[in-house]
Amino acid sequence: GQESTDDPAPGQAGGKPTVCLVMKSLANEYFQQMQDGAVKHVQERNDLTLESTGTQNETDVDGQVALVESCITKLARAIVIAPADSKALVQVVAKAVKADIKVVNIDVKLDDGALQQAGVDVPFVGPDNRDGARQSGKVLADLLGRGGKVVILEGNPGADNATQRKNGFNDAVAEGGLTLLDSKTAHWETDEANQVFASMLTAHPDIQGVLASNDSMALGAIKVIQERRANVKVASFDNIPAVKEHVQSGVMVATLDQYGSKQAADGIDYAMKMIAGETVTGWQKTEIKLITKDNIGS
Amino acid sequence: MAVLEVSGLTKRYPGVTALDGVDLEVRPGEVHVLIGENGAGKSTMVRCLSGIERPDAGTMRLHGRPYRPDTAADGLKAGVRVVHQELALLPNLSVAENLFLHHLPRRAGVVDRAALDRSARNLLAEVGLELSPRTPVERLGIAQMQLVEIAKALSGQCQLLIMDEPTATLTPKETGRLFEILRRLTANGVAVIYISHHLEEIFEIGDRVTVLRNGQHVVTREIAGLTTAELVRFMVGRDLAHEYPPVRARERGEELLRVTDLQVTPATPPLSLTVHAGEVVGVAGLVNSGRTEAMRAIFGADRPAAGRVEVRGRPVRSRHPRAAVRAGLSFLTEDRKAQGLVLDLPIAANMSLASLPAVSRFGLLSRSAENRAATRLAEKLRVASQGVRQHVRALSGGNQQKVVLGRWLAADTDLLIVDEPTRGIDVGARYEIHQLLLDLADAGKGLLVVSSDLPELLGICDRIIVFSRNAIAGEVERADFDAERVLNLAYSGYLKGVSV
Amino acid sequence: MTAVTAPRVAGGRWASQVLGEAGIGVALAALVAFFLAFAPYFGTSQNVRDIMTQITINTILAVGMTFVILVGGIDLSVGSVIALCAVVAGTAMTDSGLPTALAVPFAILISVLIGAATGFVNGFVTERWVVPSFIVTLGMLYVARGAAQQYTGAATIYNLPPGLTRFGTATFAGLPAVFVVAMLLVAVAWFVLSRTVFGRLIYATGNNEEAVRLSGHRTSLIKVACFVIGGACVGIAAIIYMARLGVASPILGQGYELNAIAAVVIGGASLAGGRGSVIGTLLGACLLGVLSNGLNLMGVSDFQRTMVTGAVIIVAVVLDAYRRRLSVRLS
Amino acid sequence: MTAVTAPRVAGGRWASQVLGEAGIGVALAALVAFFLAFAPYFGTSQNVRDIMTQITINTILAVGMTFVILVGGIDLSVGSVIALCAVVAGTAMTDSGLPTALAVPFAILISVLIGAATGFVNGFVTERWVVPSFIVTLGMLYVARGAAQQYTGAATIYNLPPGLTRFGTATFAGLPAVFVVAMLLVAVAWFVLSRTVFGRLIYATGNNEEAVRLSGHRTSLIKVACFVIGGACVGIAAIIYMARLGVASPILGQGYELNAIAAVVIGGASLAGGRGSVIGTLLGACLLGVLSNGLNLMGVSDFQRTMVTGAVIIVAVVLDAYRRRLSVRLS
Ligand SMILES: Nc1ncnc2c1ncn2[C@@H]1O[C@H](COP(=O)(O)OP(=O)(O)OP(=O)(O)O)[C@@H](O)[C@H]1O
Ligand SMILES: Nc1ncnc2c1ncn2[C@@H]1O[C@H](COP(=O)(O)OP(=O)(O)OP(=O)(O)O)[C@@H](O)[C@H]1O
Ligand SMILES: [Mg+2]
Ligand SMILES: [Mg+2]
Repeated sequence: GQESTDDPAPGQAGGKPTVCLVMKSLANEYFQQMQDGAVKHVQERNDLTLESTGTQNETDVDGQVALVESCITKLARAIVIAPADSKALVQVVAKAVKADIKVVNIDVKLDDGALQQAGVDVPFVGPDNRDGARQSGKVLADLLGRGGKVVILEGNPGADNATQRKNGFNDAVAEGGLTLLDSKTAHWETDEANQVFASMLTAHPDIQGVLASNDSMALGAIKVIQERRANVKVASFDNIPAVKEHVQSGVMVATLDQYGSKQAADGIDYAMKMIAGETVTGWQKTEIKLITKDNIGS
Repeated sequence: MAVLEVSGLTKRYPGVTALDGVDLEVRPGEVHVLIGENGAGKSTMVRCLSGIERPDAGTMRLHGRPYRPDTAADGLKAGVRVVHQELALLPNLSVAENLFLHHLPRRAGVVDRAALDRSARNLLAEVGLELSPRTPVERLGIAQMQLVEIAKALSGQCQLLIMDEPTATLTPKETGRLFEILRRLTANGVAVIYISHHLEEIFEIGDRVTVLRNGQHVVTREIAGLTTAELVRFMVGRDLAHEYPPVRARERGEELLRVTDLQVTPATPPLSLTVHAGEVVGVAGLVNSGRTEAMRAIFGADRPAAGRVEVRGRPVRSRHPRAAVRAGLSFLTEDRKAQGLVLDLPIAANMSLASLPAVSRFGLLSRSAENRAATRLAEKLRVASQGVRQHVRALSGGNQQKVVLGRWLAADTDLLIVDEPTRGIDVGARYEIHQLLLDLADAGKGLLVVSSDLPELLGICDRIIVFSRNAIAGEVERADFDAERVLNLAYSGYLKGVSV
Repeated sequence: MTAVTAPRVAGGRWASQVLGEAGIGVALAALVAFFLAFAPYFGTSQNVRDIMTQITINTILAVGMTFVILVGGIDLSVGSVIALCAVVAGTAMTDSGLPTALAVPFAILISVLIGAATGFVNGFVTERWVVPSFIVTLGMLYVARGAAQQYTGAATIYNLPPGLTRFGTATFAGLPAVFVVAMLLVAVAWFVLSRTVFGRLIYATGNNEEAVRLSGHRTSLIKVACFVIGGACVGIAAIIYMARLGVASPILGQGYELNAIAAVVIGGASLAGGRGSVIGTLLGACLLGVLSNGLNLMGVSDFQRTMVTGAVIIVAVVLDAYRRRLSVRLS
Repeated sequence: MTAVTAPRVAGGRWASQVLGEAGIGVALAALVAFFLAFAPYFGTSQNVRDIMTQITINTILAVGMTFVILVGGIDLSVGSVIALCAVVAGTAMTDSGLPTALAVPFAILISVLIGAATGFVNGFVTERWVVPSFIVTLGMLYVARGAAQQYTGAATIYNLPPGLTRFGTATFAGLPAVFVVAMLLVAVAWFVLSRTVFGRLIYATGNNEEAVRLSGHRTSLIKVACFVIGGACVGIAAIIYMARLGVASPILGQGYELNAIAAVVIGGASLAGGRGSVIGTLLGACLLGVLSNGLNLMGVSDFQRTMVTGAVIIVAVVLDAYRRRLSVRLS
């Protein structure tokens, strides 16, 4: 999904400005959707050339730095970036800003302190992960009632969205008066979540709910629940197609759609505004939507 | 005062006492010969003296001072230099670096290449190797490697020089050269421990001899006044009537192997030879005369550049050993460790490797059949071991050689190519191996025997093909056997313009 | 026995035998004892079944890896190849339009074939051009991963046939069915390696290839066959993965290669080839599985768990090396 | 003495020499030519500087890895150790309260020491108990990663001294300063390996350890020293990482070990030890860096990029093997 620049005019292909979309691993379904949405949107707009790339895996920080460097070398007019790390990308983003390239941050917010230290200000277009997790968790809390016993499956330790979702779940736990029995990482992975949750359930047979930081991990946990015919409900995050059946069947009481496909498109819109001379700063929140049995359709 | 006094030296390995309270005294300026059957404990003694192995009991004194080396470094520091039975060279490194590995000439940690080359050239000249010091060792033939090994031991100061079968792969010329060097060293007071299975060498170079049997000290004697027969009796505990088995007249049968215009490389001359059923054909030549390369090419171990190999009139088309084996060829390699043995498998598995169909059915191995076959062979070859499931790694050098030979006996092919078959084998066992080869010939098999031991070839062959400078310089029939004649042919290729 | 030299038979032969065969078993036993004492619920039958299920995939991969390592090779591509097998076979199951009874066997066949094919490529390139398998399979790691992603466009495949996923949770004589499959594979591999001519040639080739070649065997063929076997095992593991988790995604399997290799090496195999056993591999996989499960149960924090895992791996091989030398001395 | 041993006179020695030394250079040149033709901006000076910066870390790691691999070892822990070095040194810089002029050298020292210490542990355990370095360093991979995470509680350290990050973007004679550091390291390593006695002993030990021991050297010491050097290089790379990216995070460096090993092996080293050169390693690192950069510039899709990377790695070693045999035949 990229149009290459045949025209060597710097940053302008056929008179259209070149915008780089730099993603995390496209092997992740979520980012794939994001990219597809962006490509479609750009076709509709038809006033820019999009070059989109992603890293080999989600933690490939310096791979992503190299991608941004290539964008700078290619003299792109703007860069829309979903950073693999909220701090490690700041230095190269600052380099881009200083090269007079407009930068829009999507998906995970670059760290404010780090941005400040680097002396740059980059607008953020993205969802409120914490609030989303809180909403998802609240559905579970309402269902279980006060004192309901739950566990959290966390994403990669240190990853920003993982931290925020965990915080959001914790908010829901506190607000709903739930009892948190355990909270562990399964590194976003189905297989690991399956193993980790199996042990959790062995150690705490009275678990009533799981707060999973993404759907892949939720799938691993649901397997255990089905296998042991346990009465455990899951609240999750991402809304990938694979969880639909589980939402319908009622095992998964909630997941959260953050409209990834729209996020990059929005980011591109802002980037174009900035190219046109507008000043954009701060957090432009994007839409999130709680998905439950009631609104998932069939 | 003795250079070395050893008393009560004992070394046990799992299941075996390799040295059992052995005493040894070596005087300055003498060549002290150590002999014994395969597995008698000679190399174990060497390993203890050089610091590679720690003895379980006993004491060693060097120049009257207690000597307890923990590592090879300690041995070297004490002035003990060793040529081990197995080559210990670094194939990727140059000859010069190998020679001086123990102490590379350096200036501030940096290798002084000029000095290295200079010293290396001197050493090489001393042992008669005409090689560039920068040649990587992996390019050398096994005999050249052996000479490098010897040269290595001669570099630097030494009080006690130990040589464990240094001449096993050498021809008389190099051996003679080595003896000159040894005489020069002993004249300067250096003591030498010399191990060999070649009894004639012992009489030529040795002053005193110590005989080991089953890890025990049998006798120590002045060599002057000893006879070969006495020596053999000390070694094997019985009399050996003859050095070589009697040669019976045999019918020369059908032609088994015909090699026509075989070129090992595009640059080497074409070779042609034939071997008939019931015939023992020797292959003589000087070190690096190209015998091993020719045999490898015949067997398909290396791809020949040109030429035809026919077995029983049918061409062997493929250039893989598999085709050769299927056509009925066997090949005993000269380098048992690199090309022969599977060190971490038992004796039985090594012996069955070329005859697996015989000990299996539908691809399933029958261990009992394998063990039976191996036991039979091991008895025939008198392999000293703790049984056929013992790993080959723990065997003595000579016994390892017997195991590889056993593999090809088990394969029972029509034609055997054996390259240095008795390398490192004791006199008693050598007689048996010769007998075995002749028995095979009696049974109608053809044999191609490569050996650097000319008396051996003269003793058992019907015909000797002589290699010189990668070409066949001539053939000698049994009726015309004469050492001088063979040697003249062997030198012919190197003496340009001189008529033979 | 060919007693030319009377061998002095030493005692302790039996002790050495037991210790030698047990291999890493001692470390495993110690670990189990520790967790029985300190990890709650560790010994419950539910948890034992969990462990069995959890080690299944790594065991299957490690069995295949044993063949590769025995001939002196290594296969870094298994983590990617399992993803490739899974997405292709998963798509075949969900999209082929065949009835489940046909679609599943068909998918299994495809998975095993793809695994075997990548194994063949790995082995062939390694042998034909005499390059290190480390680097060839590293290349394959990337190729297979990219191919898996390209094939599904990063999408996770779900709604797999219920027949398959039921098998993933089924039990057989009280044991998880997938575990039984792994044990069958272990048994077959053990038989092949220790009782057949092919197995003998594998050990011999890993030990001294030149000697085997000169004995008239096609060592290249043997080595390529081992890579193919390794690949086929990956194909089987891919099916088990889907049966167990009900999904297949192109990012699955990252790092599986290191786990499989670790199991083989902890099980006593030599990376230089020629030494190792499938029983050792099984014990190695058990050790890793028990460790991870026990630490999870003890509620050790993620970071500490990572550290402890590393430390136990090191201590286990050190203990094993110690024990091995001890058993040699005893014999 | 007459030539009883007839040495082969070799023709074409020179040609073989050149081809042999060039090593993977031919494949690299082909790749560069390809990208010059098809990847826009590839040849711009900006991009050349980009490439230099991008290969710096892998080059430094690979130089250290060359030492380890030359003695027949392998170090899988570099990816984790670089993280450990970075977070500890990063913390030292930000929290030590020392003025920048002191804090930075102090942190460099700490980083190198930690790297060297883990290298020592790797080497020591490997040698002392005669266990495969593969498994020891795999254990260290986990231990160091866990320790790094534990140390910062998974937090990323960022406000590093501006002096350091300025160095990360500084140029020296038109070249990125960090790249100059890497080249200096390459030069030193080249000198040590090819000119010093220690270097000869490294090659010799990798070649035939037993023979070197018989020559009276303590091969264990040599091998441990190589692990320590490898570790120290990781410590240096950690500093470069921080200078370049301005952060230190406990999850950085995942998979770096495979890249470093790949560079060394593509550069012609043998994993069995005894063969390889630091120039080859540099070329290997360049090949990987150029490949990744060129594909980025060409805008190849990620999945295809992954596949192409794998394919090029394989093709490069196959070409190299081909060429090497050609050069042997010429000689
Ligand atoms: N590492 C070992 N482990 C077990 N047994 C060993 C080991 N090395 C040698 N032996 C045994 O010790 C005995 C003596 O072996 P040694 O190598 O000293 O014999 P040798 O006299 O040198 O024989 P040869 O003439 O064949 O070289 C043999 O029985 C051999 O099997
Ligand atoms: N691997 C090799 N590379 C290059 N040259 C070699 C190699 N091996 C042997 N040669 C050379 O080939 C020639 C013939 O060696 P070959 O081993 O066939 O001799 P040989 O008559 O069997 O002698 P011996 O076995 O006693 O060394 C020698 O000049 C030797 O240096
Ligand atoms: Mg011996
Ligand atoms: Mg020869």
